[in-house]
Amino acid sequence: MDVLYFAWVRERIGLPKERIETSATTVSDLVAELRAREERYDAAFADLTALRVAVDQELTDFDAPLAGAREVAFFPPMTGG
Amino acid sequence: MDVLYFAWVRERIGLPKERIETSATTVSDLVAELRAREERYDAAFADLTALRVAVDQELTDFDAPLAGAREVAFFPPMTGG
Amino acid sequence: MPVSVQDAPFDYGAECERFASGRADMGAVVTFAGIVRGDGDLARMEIEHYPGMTEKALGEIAEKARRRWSLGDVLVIHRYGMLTPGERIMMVATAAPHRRNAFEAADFLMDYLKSRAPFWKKEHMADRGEAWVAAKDEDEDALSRW
Amino acid sequence: MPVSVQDAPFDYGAECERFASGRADMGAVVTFAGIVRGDGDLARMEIEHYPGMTEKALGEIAEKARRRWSLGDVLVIHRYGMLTPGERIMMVATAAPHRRNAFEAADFLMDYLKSRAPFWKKEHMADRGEAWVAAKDEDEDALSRW
Repeated sequence: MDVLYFAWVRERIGLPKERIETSATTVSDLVAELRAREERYDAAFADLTALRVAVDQELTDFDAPLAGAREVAFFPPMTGG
Repeated sequence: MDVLYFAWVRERIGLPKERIETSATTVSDLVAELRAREERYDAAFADLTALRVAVDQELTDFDAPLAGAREVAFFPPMTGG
Repeated sequence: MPVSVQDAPFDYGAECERFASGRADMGAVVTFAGIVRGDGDLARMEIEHYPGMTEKALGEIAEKARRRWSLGDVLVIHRYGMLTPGERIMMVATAAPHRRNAFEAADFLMDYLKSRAPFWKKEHMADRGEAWVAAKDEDEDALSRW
Repeated sequence: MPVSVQDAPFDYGAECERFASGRADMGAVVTFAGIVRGDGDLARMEIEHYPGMTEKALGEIAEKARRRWSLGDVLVIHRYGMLTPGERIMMVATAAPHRRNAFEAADFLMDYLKSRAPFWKKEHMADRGEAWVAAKDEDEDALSRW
């Protein structure tokens, strides 16, 4: 599965995209897995209320299932316009 | 005093502007004076709810005073934009 | 000059460009263009106005908007004379630091301009019939929003 | 194509002109332009986006507007990359038979685009400091209007 990071999440984790082999069944599971990896992940995901998530390019919630997902992206609230 | 007519009021009365010597003290008095003149005036002013009036280029009411007024205009509700 | 009443066409694209240029202090520009809709067999739309009062009324409406919202600039252009379907009758533009002000002020300008500026529209049909456009209650009612 | 996400500048005046042209069936065109405001010592505004999702999200927002209002056309252009104060970040345009629809749809597009399209702004200051722009509660709250 491709995991993408944008804006300060990308900066804090230190890369825009990585390929992850995971058996996580929900976004939350994936987040827990990532936080356990390294301190920079733990820091980036410390406050989930400051983050948004998209699964296969659709905004969703942290309890969304990951079955069949090809791409998960984490980023701060959007500031377009 | 100059009296101006616009849109269908102008067409019904048959002229865009005329100079009138009057001792009318309010717009209503002036309207009564005009209606008494000729049938075309009487027809144009038959329904005052379909008319608007401006005194010296400011929208006002039919009971507005005419003291010192240089210009009175009668027209239908406006349809700009 | 924030208000222009003219019989000549105006260059809408160029006016938009000019209005939005050099505005590092304004984050939002809203424009509105009114276009002659070719409903039914409309051949031409004639616009009559009250020279003198029109400029005054539009200036007062623009001033009202400036007092009510935080605006960097306002523009109103309105044509009179004979127009054909697809031609632009008028435009307004507003510039503000933030979008809410720019949107509300443009909306307000249009509502006031519709019912408080001395313009009258007459439709000329292809069959040579003609009729003055009647004011709509909804346009008068729209003023109560402000 | 009603949606464009691009790093190149766009010609705002020309886009306005083109959007309002040949529309004898639409009486009202509303445009909004977003401009980089040179607040404080802002030197540049960097815009990051999520290629692929951005186009999809903007297309869905435009489609939502089309379903909700009677619109003849919708246009959304949004830049990404490095911009300087006074430059135009983005524009939306709506065309409708009547002005209320054109105004509301443009207002709606802006509210959704602000908080639901994957763009992020970073301010680069003249002193070389930089900071991600925080989302505003008022922008999120604005969505509840629709």
